[in-house]
Amino acid sequence: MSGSDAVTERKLLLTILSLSLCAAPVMAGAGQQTLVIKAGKVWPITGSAITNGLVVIENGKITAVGANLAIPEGAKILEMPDKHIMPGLIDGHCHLGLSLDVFAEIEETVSAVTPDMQILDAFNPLAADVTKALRSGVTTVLLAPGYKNPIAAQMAVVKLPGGKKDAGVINRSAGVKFSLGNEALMSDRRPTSRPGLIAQVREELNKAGQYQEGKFDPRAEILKRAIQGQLPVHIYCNAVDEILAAIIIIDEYKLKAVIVGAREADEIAEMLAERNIPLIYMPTLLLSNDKDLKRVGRIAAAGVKVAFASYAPRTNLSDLRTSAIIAAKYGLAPELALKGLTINAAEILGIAQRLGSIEPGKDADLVILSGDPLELTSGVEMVIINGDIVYQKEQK
Amino acid sequence: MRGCVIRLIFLSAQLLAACTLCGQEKTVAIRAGEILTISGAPIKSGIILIQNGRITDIGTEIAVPQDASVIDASDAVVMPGLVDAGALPPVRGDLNEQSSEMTPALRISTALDPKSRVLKRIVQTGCTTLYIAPGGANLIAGLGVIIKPVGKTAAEMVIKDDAALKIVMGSDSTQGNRIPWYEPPTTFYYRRPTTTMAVAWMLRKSFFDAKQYIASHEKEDPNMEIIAAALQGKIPIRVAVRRAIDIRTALRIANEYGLSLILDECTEGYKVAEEIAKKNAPVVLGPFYYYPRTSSQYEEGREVNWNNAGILAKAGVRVAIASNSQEGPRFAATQDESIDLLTAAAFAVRHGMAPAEALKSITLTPAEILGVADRVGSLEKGKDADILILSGNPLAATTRIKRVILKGETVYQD
Amino acid sequence: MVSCKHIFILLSLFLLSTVTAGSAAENIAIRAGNILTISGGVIENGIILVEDGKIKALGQEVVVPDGARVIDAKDKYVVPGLVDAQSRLYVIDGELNESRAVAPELDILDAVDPFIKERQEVLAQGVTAVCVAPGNRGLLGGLGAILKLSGGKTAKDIVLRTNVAVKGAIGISRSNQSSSLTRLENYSSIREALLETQTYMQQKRKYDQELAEYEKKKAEKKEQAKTDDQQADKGDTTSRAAKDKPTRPAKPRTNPTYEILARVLGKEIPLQIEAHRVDDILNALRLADEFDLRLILDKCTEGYKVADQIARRKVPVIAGPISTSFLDTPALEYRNHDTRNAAILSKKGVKVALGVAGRDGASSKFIALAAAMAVANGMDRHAALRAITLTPAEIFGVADRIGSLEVGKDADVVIFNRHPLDAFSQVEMVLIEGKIVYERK
Amino acid sequence: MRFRSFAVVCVTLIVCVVSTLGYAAPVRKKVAIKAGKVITIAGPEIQDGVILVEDGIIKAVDKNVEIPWDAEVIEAKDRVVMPGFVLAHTSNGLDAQNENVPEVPFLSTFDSIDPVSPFFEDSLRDGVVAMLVLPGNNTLLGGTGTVVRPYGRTVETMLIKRYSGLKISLAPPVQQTLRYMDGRYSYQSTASVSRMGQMQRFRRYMAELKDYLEQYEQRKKDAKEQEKSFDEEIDPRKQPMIDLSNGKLTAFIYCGIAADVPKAIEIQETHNFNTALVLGTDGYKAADLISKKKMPVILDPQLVVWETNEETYAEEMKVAPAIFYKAGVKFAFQTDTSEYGRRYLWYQAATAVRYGVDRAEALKSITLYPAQFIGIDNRFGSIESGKEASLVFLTGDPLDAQTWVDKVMIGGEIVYEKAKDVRLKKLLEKPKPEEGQQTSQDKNTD
Repeated sequence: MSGSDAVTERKLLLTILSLSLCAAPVMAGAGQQTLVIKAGKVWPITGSAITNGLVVIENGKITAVGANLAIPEGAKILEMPDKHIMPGLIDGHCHLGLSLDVFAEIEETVSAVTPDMQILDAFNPLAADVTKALRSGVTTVLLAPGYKNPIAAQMAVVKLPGGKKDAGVINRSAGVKFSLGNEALMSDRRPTSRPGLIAQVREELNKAGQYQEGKFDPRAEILKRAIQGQLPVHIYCNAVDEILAAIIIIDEYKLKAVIVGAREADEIAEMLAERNIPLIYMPTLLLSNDKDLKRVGRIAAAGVKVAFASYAPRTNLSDLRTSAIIAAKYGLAPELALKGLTINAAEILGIAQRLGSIEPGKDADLVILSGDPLELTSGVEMVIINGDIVYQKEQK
Repeated sequence: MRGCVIRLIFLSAQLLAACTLCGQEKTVAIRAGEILTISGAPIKSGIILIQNGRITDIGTEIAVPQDASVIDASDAVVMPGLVDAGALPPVRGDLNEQSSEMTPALRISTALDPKSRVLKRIVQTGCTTLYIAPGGANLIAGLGVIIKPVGKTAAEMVIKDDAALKIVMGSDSTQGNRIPWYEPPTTFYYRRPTTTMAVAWMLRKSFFDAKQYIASHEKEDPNMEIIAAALQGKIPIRVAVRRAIDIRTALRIANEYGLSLILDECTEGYKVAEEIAKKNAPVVLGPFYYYPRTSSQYEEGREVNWNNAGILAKAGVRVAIASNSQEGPRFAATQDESIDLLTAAAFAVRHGMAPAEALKSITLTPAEILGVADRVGSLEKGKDADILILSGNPLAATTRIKRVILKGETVYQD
Repeated sequence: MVSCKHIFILLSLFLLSTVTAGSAAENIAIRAGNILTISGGVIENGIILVEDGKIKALGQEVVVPDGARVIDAKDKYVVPGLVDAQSRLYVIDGELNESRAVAPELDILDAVDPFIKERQEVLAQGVTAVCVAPGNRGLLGGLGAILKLSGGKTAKDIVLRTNVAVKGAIGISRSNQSSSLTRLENYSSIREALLETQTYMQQKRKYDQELAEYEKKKAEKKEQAKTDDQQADKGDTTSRAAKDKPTRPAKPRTNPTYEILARVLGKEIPLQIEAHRVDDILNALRLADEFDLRLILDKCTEGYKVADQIARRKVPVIAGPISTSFLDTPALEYRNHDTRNAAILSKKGVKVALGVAGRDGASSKFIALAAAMAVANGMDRHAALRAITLTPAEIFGVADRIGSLEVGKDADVVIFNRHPLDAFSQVEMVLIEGKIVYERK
Repeated sequence: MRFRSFAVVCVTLIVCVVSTLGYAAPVRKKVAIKAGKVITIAGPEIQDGVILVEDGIIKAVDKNVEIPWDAEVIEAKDRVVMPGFVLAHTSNGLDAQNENVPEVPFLSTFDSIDPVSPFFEDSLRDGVVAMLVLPGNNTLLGGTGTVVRPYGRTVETMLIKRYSGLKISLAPPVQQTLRYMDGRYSYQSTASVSRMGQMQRFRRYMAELKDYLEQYEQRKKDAKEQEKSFDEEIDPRKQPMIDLSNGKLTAFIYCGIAADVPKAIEIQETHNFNTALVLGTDGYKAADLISKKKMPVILDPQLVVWETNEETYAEEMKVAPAIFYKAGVKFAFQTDTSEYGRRYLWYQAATAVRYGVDRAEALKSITLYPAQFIGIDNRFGSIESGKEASLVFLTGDPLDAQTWVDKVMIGGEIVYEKAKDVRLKKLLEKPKPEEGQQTSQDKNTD
């Protein structure tokens, strides 16, 4: 990149850092004292929406939600009569902060099987896209490796670093990513063909099955945990044949699996439903034909649990909500679209006990929007993570 | 009209699932102008009864049950669904696992795409049973599968998995096995065979190793398992060969290890028809071309004989005609070039094959070669109701497929 | 027998065509809850009267002539047909660029495929016109055009206006390798082309003068010849020898490239330059200053950084994509892309049109969503709506036909069940030139 | 009366000249063909008809023609005789199909036709008696074509009509042309030029041509004024395009995809060339457009295209001839030498019939129509008195896959007989084992 770019790059980074820092005094206090947010509308997701509701936050946790609650004395009150408040959005699959620039370096293609890698080791919390990410309303993301390895790395669930730098990691090893898409086929590395791809995945899983403790084989060790159901497996596949292959492998090895991508899953949705395999749907922004845009609605209608992903930086993190809205516009039930952004994603990623809805006892990760969450016209006004205001739209 | 076709296909898929669950199901009766049973003599103005996807009765004097739904084809010719013993694989991407030359355990069945366009087309050309093989770039390419072209999942389609082990002789398996100047020698293309000699040698070696493997079973090896099974005749071996000398070599090796082969393509088979007949190795012919193509894999077998099928058949070889056309980086044939079998048969007759033989070679003979003659390939009591309804003589260029029935369900209607 | 069959077929074809024509001629009156005219505010409970493809009248007290088909849209929003200013609809993939760097005479109309399938889908989202332009691989890629989504089997049937702008590009990274030198090269070679055009024009003028001179001389000679002859009759032969024939000046070869660029310099055709980074944008502006041409800034990714300068020059901007998510793989020059770009520009008083700039033709259906996203990022609601209707029409000089609901304009009307910028608003009906081309089931 | 006889003499003279031009035919030769069935194309089919040929020209065809005593009689009781097939467009039989410069209208295939090319031998074997050989599809203004018989040792003897048809290609030159498969375009290797470029270059060429002609006229005028002699010739390189403009030539415009058809029509309208369209696989999309213009159409060798229905995902067959037949467009076929059935004109016609084209129309589309398209229908395309006796003797119905071309007559001469076709024998019969041994022995002796 040429010099001027570097300069602007740094400028932007600094501005955003300073922005979050300027918010620091607020949250320094906020940590201890209780914070009460009065919003025009509260979307708890698990319950029905509350007009003119309150959310009470004490040291980073939500303690109460409701229409008319007694405000504890000494509480700091945020008055937002015309704003909507909802739980922080959860991105089911992205590649944030894996490189210094928007072009992520996420593929480790030297070897096709690398379950012992951990994506978190490549995560750079100070990367430009991470610092920008806060204003997208997304508070928690699943960091995933790329698409070219049949068995890629362990994925991590992190909260976007806001006030405190290490607020991040929730789960360092949230699952292993598989890729049964044609992206995993390369001309100069095994596998080069679909049957070869499936054969190789089987081979590795069999090896793991026979693996005994003691002798050092980190890959087999990880995969064994997957087979025993301790470690979920996220299988990336889009076309029908890819998904069918995934289902066969899931059944064969009793994997605790999630389907990622799943573009054409509607054509075999009931198979996923009866196995209740949830799926993290690809960004609908990557689709353009009505035929494809209508698919996700049908999938959810068939009773499959659907969450959304941004594949950031493939699409902007801020377009996670856009993708959900487009899905809704093309037939997905609105409430499911909202759930897909929050509680469903939390459940699929196994963090529902802490995140995904506005309920007493859950982390105070909140987004305050200028309007209805399912309106594209409504923008993010404020983002709160663990009760700290980490982003605030600058007033002009 | 065409719109309904696919709905029918979906429907049929569901019904297939349904009828497997619940036993009894409505009878279907076909009134045919002429029935070409293939196995027996043709029947003029006959009736076929179908129940649960099987032919329950066939003949002239048959009482049609009241509740039966009747398909009137009294002005049409009815024949068994075609059997393509080497169909275009409904698989996306490369059909060869290039990372190794020996991939006997490679199962093409694991990569079937039930929604593939290829299948929908093949059905409309009258094929109701297909043999799908891996690509022809590896010496031991892997295991083929026999399917019916309609189904929601691979499991629904497959008739017989591990149907045959594909071996490729001649120059195809040597393709690309060298160091491209721009690649470091670490690439896995740096390997044998690069000559026809090495092809033969490696084949011998692998069978020899298999023998050893059977003798002393120290550790499990999936690849060896397959070759051993083939050696013991549990899995039929299909060898793709074009030139006469390669055919001879194949037969020689077969002798040495007491194998029984099926020969694919066999472009120059007419030169060694007697030898093939003597070994009584069946032959699956195709693809067909008038003069050898200029592209590399057609260089060999340049001495074409249009009447290859006829000559082989006359010599007493069991001949099946298949499209044998494969997609993929190493094959010239594309989807549109995969000719339908009726045309192929018609031209076989034109070039000197007996009409009856030709019809057999796209129905019963391939079914026998594939070992599924008990289910498909002819119109007989108890066989699958895979039926073709044609506007006229199947070998006429102006004849049109009016209806394709698969397991008693109409999957295509014109 | 065959021939009579032919005749029959032709007859039926003819009848068919007349029938369709008939439906176009039919008068339509739309009773609308709210009419967003764009040009003249909102009319509540108004009526739009459509007669032979044009808007005959609109307002609250319009008398509906008997015989007119009345469409009831009481609780609906009626807006002018949406326009995607950065579309690839109709254009065949891989035909966007010619290898030559400077080829402004290429016409995108020649790369149009009228038989595409996507049209209906895009139409169903309320888009009635798109602006298509050559790609950014050439420095001067060719001429853009405005196409309507009315069905039609030839480019002529669907085109609203050709030669709307010459598409140029500065500082586009090849395979994500960008160097400041190539940028310089881009800028300077466009400049060169323009300078050459000027000299070319001079030559042509020179030729015209010379030609006129020559004609004059020739006429004189004729005169002289006559007099000479008379003298000759008198028997003196001196002057006949002194006859030097005037020579016709050689006509300079007409060069289509320069012919087009001449029209650009003559402010007849605007120059639409795709520029992303600040330096490229500034270069483009410098070109506009130097040659005093009508500039349109395309993409203008980092425009928000130099909004004032753009505003001062009164250069219109086609901002887009509103989000890099619409792109296949965001190229290098999008690194500093900001979703607030359009908002900031329009706030600074720049005339901003929005485009989808999607990955394929069908993406144009997202134009309303793009506008909504612009609003979410701080753009004024009305400005956003204007940016996908009237503004692009103005920028490309078709505001007399489309872009707003006014008397005399084409009846390209879309009926939404909610405000067009609401995510869940559905298109109920689309009219193009008074013909109902889409109706929701 | 006298005048008529004079005219007749003239005609016969001309005919003699013409026929002798083409090939060495002994003068005043009478042939009578007794055919089991005559498919005249011009009229109804005749059972047990007689065709009377004089000097290679058909004199009469009917059920009972009395046969002159000096006529040589060809017994073809068990044969179907019909006019020889005509191939309206091919680029085979050339050493190379395209020049690598976009604008070369002045080239002619006449200089490149290779009489010994196996293509011509095959064509004769397959019953083709006349074909228009044009440059390939990769050149914008490819050059002029040549109508030849697939018979003769030199291009002169093969020649029917020199300098006929000019090839224009609107598709950009690419390795794999943009083809219509799976309901969408697959575009493997793009060339450096685009469709925009092609059209622009074409317009530029026409503009410059106009310019040139104006100036030429101007110079002529000046010369006249100045009492100079004007001996400047028209630039021969421009002549073909000029002839195209004034209707001496027919433009064969190649439309690689349907979207090129409107542009071809535009060209036709602006310059009013008489135009024939050479279509790609998806040309059927523009059928009604073409039917409005009543343009002749030459179909892609691949007649059946699969298209995926967007709503139902069904694979639908699109059969070009059927669609054009419904739209009332006259069409002719191309052949594809590498393809299995497509290499035969009769098979193409049979395919058309299979998918609903009227039989008579299908037969016309391999005889009369192509003859009309390439402007030789006054001599070819049907069995009528006055036309050249270029006939095929078939063993059965022309559209039956089991039918062979038994004999081919060109200009009254039997030039092909299946019985004497050595190559065909080799291709159909089993090689004698001795041959192989012989050769090996020879090797040993060496």
